[in-house]
Amino acid sequence: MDFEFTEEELAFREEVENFARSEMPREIEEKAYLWPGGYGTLPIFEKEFEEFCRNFFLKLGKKGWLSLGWPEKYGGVNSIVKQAIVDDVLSYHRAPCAHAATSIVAPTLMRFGSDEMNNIWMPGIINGTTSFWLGYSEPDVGSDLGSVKTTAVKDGSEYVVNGQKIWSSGAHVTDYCWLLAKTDDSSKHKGMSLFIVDNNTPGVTIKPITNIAGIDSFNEVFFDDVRVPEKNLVGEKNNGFYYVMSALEHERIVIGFGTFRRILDELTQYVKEKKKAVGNTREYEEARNIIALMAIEVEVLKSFFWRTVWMMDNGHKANIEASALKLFCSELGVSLSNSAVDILGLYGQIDKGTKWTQFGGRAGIGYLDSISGPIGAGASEIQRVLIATRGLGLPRG
Amino acid sequence: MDFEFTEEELAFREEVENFARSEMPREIEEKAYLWPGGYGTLPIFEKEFEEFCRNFFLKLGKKGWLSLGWPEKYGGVNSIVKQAIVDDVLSYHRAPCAHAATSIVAPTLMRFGSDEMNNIWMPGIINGTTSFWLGYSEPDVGSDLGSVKTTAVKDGSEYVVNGQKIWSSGAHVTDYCWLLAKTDDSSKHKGMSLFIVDNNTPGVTIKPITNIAGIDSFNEVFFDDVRVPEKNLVGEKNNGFYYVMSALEHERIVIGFGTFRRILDELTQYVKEKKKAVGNTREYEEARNIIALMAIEVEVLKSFFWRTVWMMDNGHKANIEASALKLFCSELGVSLSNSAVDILGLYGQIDKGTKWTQFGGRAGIGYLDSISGPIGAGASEIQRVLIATRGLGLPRG
Amino acid sequence: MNFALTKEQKMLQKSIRQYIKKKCPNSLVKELAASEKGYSPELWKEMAELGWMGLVFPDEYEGSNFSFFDLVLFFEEMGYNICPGPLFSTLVLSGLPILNYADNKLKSEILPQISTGEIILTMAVTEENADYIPSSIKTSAIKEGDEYIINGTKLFVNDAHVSDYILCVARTDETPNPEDGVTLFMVNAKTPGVEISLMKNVTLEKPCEVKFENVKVPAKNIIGKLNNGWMIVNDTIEKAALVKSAEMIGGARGTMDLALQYAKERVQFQRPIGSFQAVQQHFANMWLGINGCRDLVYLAASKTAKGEHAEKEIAMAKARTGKIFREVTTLGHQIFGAIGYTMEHDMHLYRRQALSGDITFGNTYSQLDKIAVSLGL
Amino acid sequence: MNFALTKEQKMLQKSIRQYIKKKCPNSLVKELAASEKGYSPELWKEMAELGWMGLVFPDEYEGSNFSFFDLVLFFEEMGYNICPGPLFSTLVLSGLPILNYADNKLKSEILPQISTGEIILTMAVTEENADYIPSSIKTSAIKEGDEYIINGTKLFVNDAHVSDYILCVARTDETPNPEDGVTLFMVNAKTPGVEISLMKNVTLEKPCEVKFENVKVPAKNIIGKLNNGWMIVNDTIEKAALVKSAEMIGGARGTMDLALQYAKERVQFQRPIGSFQAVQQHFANMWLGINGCRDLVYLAASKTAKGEHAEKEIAMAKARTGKIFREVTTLGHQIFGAIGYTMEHDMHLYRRQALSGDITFGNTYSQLDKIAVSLGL
Repeated sequence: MDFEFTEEELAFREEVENFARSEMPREIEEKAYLWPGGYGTLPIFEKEFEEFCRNFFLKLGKKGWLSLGWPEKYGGVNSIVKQAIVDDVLSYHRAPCAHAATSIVAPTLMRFGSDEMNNIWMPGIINGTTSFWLGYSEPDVGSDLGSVKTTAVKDGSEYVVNGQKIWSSGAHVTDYCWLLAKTDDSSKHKGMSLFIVDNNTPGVTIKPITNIAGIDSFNEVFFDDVRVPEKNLVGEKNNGFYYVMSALEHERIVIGFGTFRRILDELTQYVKEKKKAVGNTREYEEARNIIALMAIEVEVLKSFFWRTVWMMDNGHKANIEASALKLFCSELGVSLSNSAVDILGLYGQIDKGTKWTQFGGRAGIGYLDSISGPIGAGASEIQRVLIATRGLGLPRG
Repeated sequence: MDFEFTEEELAFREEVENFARSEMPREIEEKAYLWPGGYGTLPIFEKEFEEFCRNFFLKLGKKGWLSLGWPEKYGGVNSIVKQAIVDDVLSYHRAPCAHAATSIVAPTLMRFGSDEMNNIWMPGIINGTTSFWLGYSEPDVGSDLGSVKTTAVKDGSEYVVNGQKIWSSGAHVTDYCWLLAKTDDSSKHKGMSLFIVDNNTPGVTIKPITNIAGIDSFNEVFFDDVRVPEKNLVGEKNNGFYYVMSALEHERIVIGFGTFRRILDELTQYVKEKKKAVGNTREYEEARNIIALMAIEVEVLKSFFWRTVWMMDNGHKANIEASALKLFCSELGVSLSNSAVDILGLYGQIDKGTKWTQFGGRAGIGYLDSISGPIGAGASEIQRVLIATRGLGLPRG
Repeated sequence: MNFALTKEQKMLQKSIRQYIKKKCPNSLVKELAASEKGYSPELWKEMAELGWMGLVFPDEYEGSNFSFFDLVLFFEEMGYNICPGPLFSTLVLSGLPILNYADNKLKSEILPQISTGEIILTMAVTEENADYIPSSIKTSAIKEGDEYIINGTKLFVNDAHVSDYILCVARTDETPNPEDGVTLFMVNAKTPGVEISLMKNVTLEKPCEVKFENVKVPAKNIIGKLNNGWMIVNDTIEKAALVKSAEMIGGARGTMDLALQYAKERVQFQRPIGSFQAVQQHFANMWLGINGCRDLVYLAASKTAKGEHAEKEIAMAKARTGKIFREVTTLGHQIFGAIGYTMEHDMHLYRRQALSGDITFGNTYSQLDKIAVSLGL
Repeated sequence: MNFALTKEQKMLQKSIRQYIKKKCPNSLVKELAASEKGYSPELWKEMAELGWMGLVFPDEYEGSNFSFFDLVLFFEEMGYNICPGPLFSTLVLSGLPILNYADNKLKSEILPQISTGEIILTMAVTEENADYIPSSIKTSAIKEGDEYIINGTKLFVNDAHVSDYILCVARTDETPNPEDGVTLFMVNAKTPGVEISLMKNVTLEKPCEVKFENVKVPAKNIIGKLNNGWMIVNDTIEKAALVKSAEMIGGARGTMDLALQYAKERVQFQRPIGSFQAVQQHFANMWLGINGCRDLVYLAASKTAKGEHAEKEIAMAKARTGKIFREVTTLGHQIFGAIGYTMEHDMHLYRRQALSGDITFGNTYSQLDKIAVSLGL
């Protein structure tokens, strides 16, 4: 067993680190909250950062860093480890490094898309020009994707889409929808298909929703007689639910692992400075314990992360590990925010950008945002059921 | 709202305290582990303490302290508060103060038993001569009492009992079984009846089981053609399950609240002495926090306890509160034992009665015994479901 | 022993609950939280007319003569539906110390104005260290003739920006024991040299920085005695911690009730989500958490109302309630899922209340210290 | 990066697992735990013949030449099925320091005897304070000619009662920094003045009190250098903490597998209990707890095997594993209910292992201190 990066990987890490230092504006690094494990403070979902992110993705595309885990044919070097290094290093700097296009759309297209389709869509994803949002959730569909109601009805060489999506992260700052819609009413899970829909198609209305952290990160999206060309159907008709499930593993390794390291470092730094100012108080002793406990959990996440990455890189099935990674990551985001609030006390309520701001104003916002982790992208309770049933073979309830 | 005892109650507390000091042998007080919230270290279930307990119950009977909560007619003064004072004060001294006869049998008889039956059984319970064990659980019946298999078949003026009970706490040190048996196969919950069965009836075989703490606290009991006189049927035939459920509230307030206070006091004392010997170390600071947290939880238990007692004394339905009390009590027993082990370190493994013994050797035994709390007499998961469904009106799953 | 509330207390609870629900719906809460002022002067007037401003003052100050225990109940219900504003600062942080420690002249002057809703007050304790210990009081007050000159900066002073008076905790003497040189001054907020600015924050509170630059305060504005102010501050902060705990209990109850309604109605996988065991375990934990704190609060309130020392009981109540309210909102959010994560929904109001409640007047860890001390550790 | 074990490592795991399962069934574990000796001399001989006693010794000492990483894997599997005895004391607490720090003469004399299973050893570190810090070492060794005279009392010395040699940590000099005056002696357990008695305990271990009364030890029995022993002790305790963590992971896996089998078979309310959501949440938590610790252990083992400094990694592994193993047994008991609460059942063996594993070589809280130090706090 070997936990070290190869020489080449270390050199690559260094390269990414240098890139981040030169290309990530200090100002944005400070401004973005980016709470670990949360979904509401990601710069890629925020209008304020849209232009910056679009440019940054172009740079990443130019470097070839959006496709590292993929085969050469798709601009990659077949190294999910390298892709994870980019995630780790860039997210430490609160820089964008992945989005739905790279973590969901491309892996699905490469596996299930026709050559014709891939020739159209993959280049833009690889070079960072094309962005997507995920059109899965609906008002009455929470954890139960089987009950999607949006319909896509064939009409000549087009599909006509009607329905409503919600909680659509980044729909307002991206180009295309990766749409899950009902194409066959006679079956539940087997009656759904995936489509690519241009946000600018007539009949698509995108209304941002403000999240708990005060950020418009997600949207309600309405589809009124939206006509989608047949060639935008992904893979086989009625196979959409299966495609969605198959891609989960890929989504779940994009955890922004560096954000966890960053918060731990910053909080440790805060405690050190506080000690310098106030001395060796009981609060300091307590903060010291809290940080040691946090450090262990971040180290655990690190193992879960790299083991899952390594498994995927080496062709092992990792869906239980990916579920565990998602679950652990979400729960850790919550407990880190609790730790931060406990350590900061009254300063924990102060937002960023003031003279009293401590810890980048992240404690209070993290406390608000962190609750999105255990509820988003497969709630914690459901991940636990998955581990117990699929991972440990317990009978379904 | 008033959290204080009346003058009279305070005087009574004092009286019980004095009684405990004079009547509870110091040696037994030290020897009994009696971990709070556990079921396996109660002196009343231990052969070693049988004679002492029988004598002690006689003394309690003489004082009238076994029947305080009951009507005058049954030797009582209608004060569950006073009954709880006895529980609180005596359990602090690790003295017995209640058993199945007082917490289950008598409340059920008084409510559902015939005058004839009560005339036979109540006097012995009131004066402390008669003891019972509960014949509910069976090998394939854990939390699901509805599936009891032991049968009682009418034969002339007798019932013939066949079957097996298990986890029967104290069957080996008591006189009678409070037996739940199937009397009608056509219905599940409505086909069960309660009987009183003398342990000495031919066909009753009691085999002690050694528990995790090394104590024979419970038993397997076999019934082979055991003939029980018809007059020993409690209340109406086929109403047994309902009687069992009705009595739960009474059982659940017998929590030995004083044992929690005692453990907190002893652990606090241990930490003080350790500090005197070793000084103000980081371990001391940590122990200090642990004890403060424990003290809060013991205070919470105190509120749950007295509020439930008060409710019952004042004719309020308290079954949710009683469930909560049981749940909280069990879980607190576990967390107290974890705290004790964390504080004692290497000394936590040492048993009682040696020159290296600390904290009465209770940490290690408590750590073992405490797990019985959340599994016995209605597991924690089930208590939570009860609170959610009966207490908060959530639909059953 | 009596765990029941009196008929009058139940009526008080009911009237507050109904009034706040009607007059301060969550849409208004959000509006007020977003506004600079942070409260509604109309509501303020109405509440004064209802007799709430002088709830615990005697008749002579146009008060309503309720007990401290009733004040605790009052704020519990205020927390259930949430009503932002300087009520806590005025009644608890300022009204109580004036009532209990000021001289008759000051009381006669100030208390009736509180009762009638004419003035708003707050107390300025914390400074850069953001804690409630006497050695952290660096703001100084130096005597010059009949006046004191105050210099220093106070932080986290809720509602100072709308206050007419600020009770300022200042150092009047350098003593070996830092609590022996602290004095409490009532400062008119309009006095030259007082500079107030809002601190940008994420809760529903309005914390302010208050700078004192050569602020002149007449000696008669001392509350209690010279150099004897810390005892008053400590007593007030303890009571505030207790009342805040009650407010948090109310908030936690509000959270649970909100989630409960949803769990009964929301269907997933063809069943109400409240029928899933995992969800039921969450609710039982909420119930247990809340009810486990509630009597801690009532016990401490009952002792305090009788004038008994309740430092340990208050510390226990505050330590556990802050933690539990936060946990209850975490569970509540878990029940609601995405909808509860929006600004439009009401859940975040409780989530914010749990944060501000927990961190003010000493969070869990600082209360543990007090408990340990009371246990002789 | 490579998270896979080698074929040889997998074979090692498999052979240990199969051997222990067959030769040391839980009935024997209980028998051994109840016996005074606490181990089976027959098994001991067999294990020596399998090459396990000298697992990490080179050929010249009749060892099997495995790596430290393999030793960690070895003890993980030993923990899975549990096999009581002085293996840990002999291999880890004694074999390692002798191999790494003793002079060639001592090594040539002792290590082959360990490899062949002829001798049993243990290390005596802790005294009354029951911790692993140099200032707690009060046992003294005073030079007289070519010998040292040892006086003092050691506590919690596992397996001393069956040991041929005891590595005794003694103070040889009073220095400002207490770790500068500590020396490690190899003491023949039969030397006059050595008095050993079992400490009555509730785990499967056999902790002893070892009294040294004017015990004479030749100077050549010093392991390492005079006054330089603490470094060796510290290194050994760190490695022991790591190997113990591995053993605990094995035990936690054993617990989960035991409970898992039961949850699939046991029917309540007409369903296997493993189909209840509340039970499933428990199992997911066990899985997450265990797997979250396992790589911490492997990471620390991998660093240590390479000779790198791994103090922080070891502290993390030990801190978390001790806690998780205890929690996993709590959950395991919750699954089993009453049956798991009996002496007859196997659950309590794991429950006991979790206790002894957690408290030896520094429990969670003492490891946190090391982690904080390594973070610069």
